[in-house]
Amino acid sequence: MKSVEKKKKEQQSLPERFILLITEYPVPALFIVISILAIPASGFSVGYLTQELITRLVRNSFLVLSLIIPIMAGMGLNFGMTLGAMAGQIALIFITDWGIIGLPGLFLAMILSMPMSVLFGYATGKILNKAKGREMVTSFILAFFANGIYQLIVLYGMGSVINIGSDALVLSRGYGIRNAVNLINVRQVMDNLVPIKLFGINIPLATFLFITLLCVMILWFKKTKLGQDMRAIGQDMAVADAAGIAVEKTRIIAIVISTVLAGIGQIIYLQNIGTMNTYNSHEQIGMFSIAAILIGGATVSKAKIGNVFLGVMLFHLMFVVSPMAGKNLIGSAMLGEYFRVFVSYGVISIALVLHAWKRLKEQERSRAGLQGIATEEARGSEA
Amino acid sequence: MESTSLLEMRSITKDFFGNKVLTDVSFSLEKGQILGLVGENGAGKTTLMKILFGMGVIHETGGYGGSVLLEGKEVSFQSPFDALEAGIGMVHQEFSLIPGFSAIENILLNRESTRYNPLVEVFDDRMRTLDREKMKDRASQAIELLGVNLDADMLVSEMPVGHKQFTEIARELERKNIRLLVLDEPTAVLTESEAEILIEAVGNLAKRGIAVIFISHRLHEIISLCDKVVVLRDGQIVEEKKTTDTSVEEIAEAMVGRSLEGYEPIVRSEQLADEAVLKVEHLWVDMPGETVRDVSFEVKPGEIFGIGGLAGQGKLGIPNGIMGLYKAGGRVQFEGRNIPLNDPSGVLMSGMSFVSEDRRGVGLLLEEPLDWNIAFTTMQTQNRFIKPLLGGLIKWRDDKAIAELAREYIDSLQIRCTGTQQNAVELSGGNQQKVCLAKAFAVKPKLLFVSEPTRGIDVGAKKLVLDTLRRYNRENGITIIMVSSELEELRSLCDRIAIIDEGRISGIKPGSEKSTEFGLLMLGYGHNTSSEG
Amino acid sequence: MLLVLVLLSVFLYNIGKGYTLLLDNKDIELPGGTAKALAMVEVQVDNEEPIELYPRDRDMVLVNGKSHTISITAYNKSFAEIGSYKIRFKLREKSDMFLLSMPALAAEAEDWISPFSPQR
Amino acid sequence: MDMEVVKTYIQRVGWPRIIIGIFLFSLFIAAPFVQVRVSTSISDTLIRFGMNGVMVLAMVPMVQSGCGLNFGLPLGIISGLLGAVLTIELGVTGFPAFLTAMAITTPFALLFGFGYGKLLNRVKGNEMVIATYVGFSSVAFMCMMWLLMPLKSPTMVWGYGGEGLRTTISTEGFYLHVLNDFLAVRIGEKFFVPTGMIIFLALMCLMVWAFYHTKTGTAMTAVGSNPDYARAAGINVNRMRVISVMMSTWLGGIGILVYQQSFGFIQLYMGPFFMAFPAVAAILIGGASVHKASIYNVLIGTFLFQGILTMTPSVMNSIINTDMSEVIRIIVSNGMILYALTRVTHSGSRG
Repeated sequence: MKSVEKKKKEQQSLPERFILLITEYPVPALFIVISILAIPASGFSVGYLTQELITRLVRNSFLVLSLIIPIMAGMGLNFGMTLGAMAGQIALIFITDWGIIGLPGLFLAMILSMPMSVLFGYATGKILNKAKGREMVTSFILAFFANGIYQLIVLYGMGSVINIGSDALVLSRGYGIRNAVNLINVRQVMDNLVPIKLFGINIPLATFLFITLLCVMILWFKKTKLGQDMRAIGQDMAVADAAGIAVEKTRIIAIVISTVLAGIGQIIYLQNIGTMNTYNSHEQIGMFSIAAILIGGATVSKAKIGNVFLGVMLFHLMFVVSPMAGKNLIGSAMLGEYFRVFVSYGVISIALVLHAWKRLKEQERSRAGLQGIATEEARGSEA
Repeated sequence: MESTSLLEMRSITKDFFGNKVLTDVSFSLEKGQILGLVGENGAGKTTLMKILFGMGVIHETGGYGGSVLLEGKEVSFQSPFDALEAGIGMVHQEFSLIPGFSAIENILLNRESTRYNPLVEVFDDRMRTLDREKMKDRASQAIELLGVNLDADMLVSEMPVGHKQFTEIARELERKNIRLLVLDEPTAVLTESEAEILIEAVGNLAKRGIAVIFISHRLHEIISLCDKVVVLRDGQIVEEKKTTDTSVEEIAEAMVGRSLEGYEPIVRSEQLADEAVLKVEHLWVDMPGETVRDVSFEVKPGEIFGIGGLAGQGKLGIPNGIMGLYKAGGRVQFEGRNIPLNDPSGVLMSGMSFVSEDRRGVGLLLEEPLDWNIAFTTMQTQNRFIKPLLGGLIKWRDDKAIAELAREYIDSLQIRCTGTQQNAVELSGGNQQKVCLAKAFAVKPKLLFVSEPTRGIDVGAKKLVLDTLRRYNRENGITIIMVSSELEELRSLCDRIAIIDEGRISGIKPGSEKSTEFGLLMLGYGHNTSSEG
Repeated sequence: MLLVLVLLSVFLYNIGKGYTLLLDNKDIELPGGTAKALAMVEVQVDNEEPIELYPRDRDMVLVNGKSHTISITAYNKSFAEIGSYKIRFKLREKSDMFLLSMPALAAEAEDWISPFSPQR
Repeated sequence: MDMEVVKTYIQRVGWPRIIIGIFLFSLFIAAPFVQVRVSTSISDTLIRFGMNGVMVLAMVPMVQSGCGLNFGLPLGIISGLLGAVLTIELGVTGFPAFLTAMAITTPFALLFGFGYGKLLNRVKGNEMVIATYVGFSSVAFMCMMWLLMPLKSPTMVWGYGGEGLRTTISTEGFYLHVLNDFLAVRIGEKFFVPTGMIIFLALMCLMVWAFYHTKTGTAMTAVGSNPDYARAAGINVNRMRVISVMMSTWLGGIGILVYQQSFGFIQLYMGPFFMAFPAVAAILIGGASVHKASIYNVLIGTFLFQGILTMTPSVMNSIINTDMSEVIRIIVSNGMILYALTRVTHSGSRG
């Protein structure tokens, strides 16, 4: 495919290429249009918006990046990343309780989150292997289920079974973590590590470097044997299996990696915000991240790093702008609020529908490709 | 010295749950030799290869008898991967390639060249990075060895079929220790020109000392390429000769020729009426793997019309197409009226009925009770077994009548089951087939298609099914069109038999015709004689 | 690999652990009699902002890690310097808070530093 | 030998259902010892049973036709909500109000169901995850609609300052308890049987049951059981699927009306958002699978699930004085769904 399209592009004049671009990436195009319309309506200054975007990029990119590898391994959108987020939050609770301050605290939290993420990821992988072909709905429900377990641990386990010293954390009833945890100890420590200001916009360089590091890692990972195996499995599990690639194991690894990254991502996300809603912060993350990467032009079966950043920017641009735009246009901020919720879910729905559609078409094509082959013999009809 | 030959199979026997598929198969293959393995579908070729490769299914069904020797040493592979280790490669009929990968990536799938990097220490060897240059070299070498021109960087999804086939073979050749290569109908999907290139390529391999087992239905390929040919029939070797001292006809004879004992020849008391009840003109059917390209034939009322041919040639496409299960075109006339194609209900309404070859897939509601399975089609298409309520406003299912019907057929077809409420899935193959027949008879068809009626059912059931068909034909005067890969079965039952080859009728002959004739037709040596018999 | 991570986290724990040092300028009973609160004392822990304490003042600083240096300069009522001390010290006991008594320190007493636990 | 019998029985019923059954049973046993009135618990259970029954019933048609679990229930609920608000706008009261609501709901439900069904036909194999998001998006979309709807009735619109409809609207004075109180049985002030509501549920079940004994119903079951068989028998598979989806959607709409008349409030905006999951969980607990469901599953499942939801808070609280019911609900319901999804089904992947 690719090379063919490239050839096409070379022959095309600019406008043609532009149209091709739109037809290739309808979702991002749509969102660019929405933003172009909404920004003036919102009446926000460019400076303000850029600052907002920078902040959102810092907050969310890492989380969204965690989605790429499962997509590569053909496991669709990993709604199970929520489990990683939970691991991250539990880790943060601990370091807050122990009063570990600053960058060491942040990194300690990351390290702490890893074993938990690995565990959760492993479980998720196992379960998804039992539900091949419907990974997404399964991981989606799994996220809800895990949320129950998480509450069980944090709301009932912590302070009673698991020892939590600090009064600031534990509810007055003596066990269970408070709704809001103040992360003052690690608040924006990474963002402010190398603070630089350009035209009155402060750019958290350190965090950006950290994110870049991850991007490099992912790009490099695609070049490894493991990465190659994942791509193979992503395209055709049966063939990969026939070639002796450990399909199930590899799928589990893909999910584990994703979960670990999600955990770290959640920590970065929260250090930027500075407070943690113990029982909500993780819930929305999955949905927002997925919506973002899709808006960035990724599909259920194909995602590039570019999609992540474009997506985060477009999605959050809309997110920031729509309430004000709604207020100024229809005189109702609520409308804007609901609009962005609608868009988040709408875009996911659309992406999923398009994917399913394509899959059906491909099935038909592959059937056509089989023509002339003796399917009986293939089935081993003697048996 | 026998024992020093590269591969030797000594009196291999294998049975699946009692029914023998291989009995005392022995042959040997020297280094650099090409062995042609031929036989009808179901003759045991596939099973033999499965044994050679130690496929799981063989072990699960209780292993095999006899012994496989590789260079004199007995081997028994536990999995295909062991076989690959030992330097045996196989190219299956259906491609196993990753569409989005280049030829290189596919040829080296899971055998990529990699480079060390520190993270290997932290995690494991799968963290090594791919060495693209090295991979390209290795792939190109393999392609060279095969002696075809193939763009190593081209994505499989963009390749013509032939190149996909080459990629598959190159993948096997890339193994350093490759000694024996099994090609299962490699030319089936290729165009003439592609096939020629491939034949030549295989020849080159042999010259380089790689032994080849070449499975094909195209006998002239066998003759021109192979050193010797082994013909399997009903799981036994019926001929093993140098290709130089045999001929297409002889091989064909050996493949299909059978004594007719156990089958009483067909006797017709009264002559069949002449005007056709079913006219099929220029039928094409887009059924995956069974494409029908251009088929025309006529069936007389009360006739049993057979359709035979090798797998994948399109015989199955004909009934499936006419019954509207796959996209079809052309003209089908039944009792002088045109039958709407691609409209199952329309065909059923017009009084035709179908027993599908895909029993579990299409033939049955596995999770539902017998009586449903039998009565459903009739109920839906003919509104029988229905109690109209509120003046016909509600069409209420008449469970009593349905059970009644089921009981009838359970008796008349001797379906072994616990009762009308038993789920179809719990029945044996034979009894499931009887249920399918019952379903078809229940609609009281004027014309009945039966497709592979005896596939995968035991001898007793086979006989019963065939006798039932005959009975219904003789007593109820149902016209039957029977599609089967088993020639003798057709010959024992049918007035006339049409043989399908490459989606076209290569000939129609009376059932009493010599089996060799049919054999030749099947193998595509009869297009010239394709006239009404 | 695992070992490295464990060690790293232990290390991070140590350098990252935060402590509260209470700087206290009250009369304090010492074995060698009472050490009177200093008229005015300027305290600097590590490189934090220097803090001025008057009698009965108490202030606090947050520090990371175990080993620190404290340097104090004591003045008399007429704000004339009467001496300055610089001490490197480690927080040995297991506690989140420590009480540092300036008078004791000025008197060069042993137990000028003691773990402190706020009554809940 | 009889060990085998037990095994096969467990095989058939499935572990989770047994565990949940035992759990609920033990709750009822434990209740009196911790001063929880069994009578109250039972009548509460009955009420919740009646409230949710119809919505659980809304799962059956789609599962039967092979469209998988109806995670798109919110769509049906929305049609119900439309029926409800429009009825109130019309100012109908009492039992007629309920009938009006049903009447208004119907066209919406059929319309939505039709579109929804067409969509699902285009995404065979991925029905469930897409259904989920169709549900979500439609709820989010309606949130905007509720804001913009030009409705006047003072009971619904925010008084001063607010915009659009209220988040919760009381059915007081419209059709509150019209079913519950119909032929209701009261024993003391603690024990109460919502006869009317139970009867209504029974009627609905009867209707569905009857439908599956008609020609069309039979065809639908066949489609779910083996589409290829059905096609070979001349059935228009896609049409059957659409019909089933329309039925499910309609039942969803009626279901929420029943729920409201008992619960006392119409919940707009994000109200319907998660309502699919308890319903799905209930029918699965009832022993349904991703591709087979019966009325029996509905009744058993709803009773078990709602039973647990009513009993856990009261009993658990008094045993270990904390309210873990919410967490238990999440774990039980989603755990159940997860279990069903990870079971291998003969009909391949229906994500």
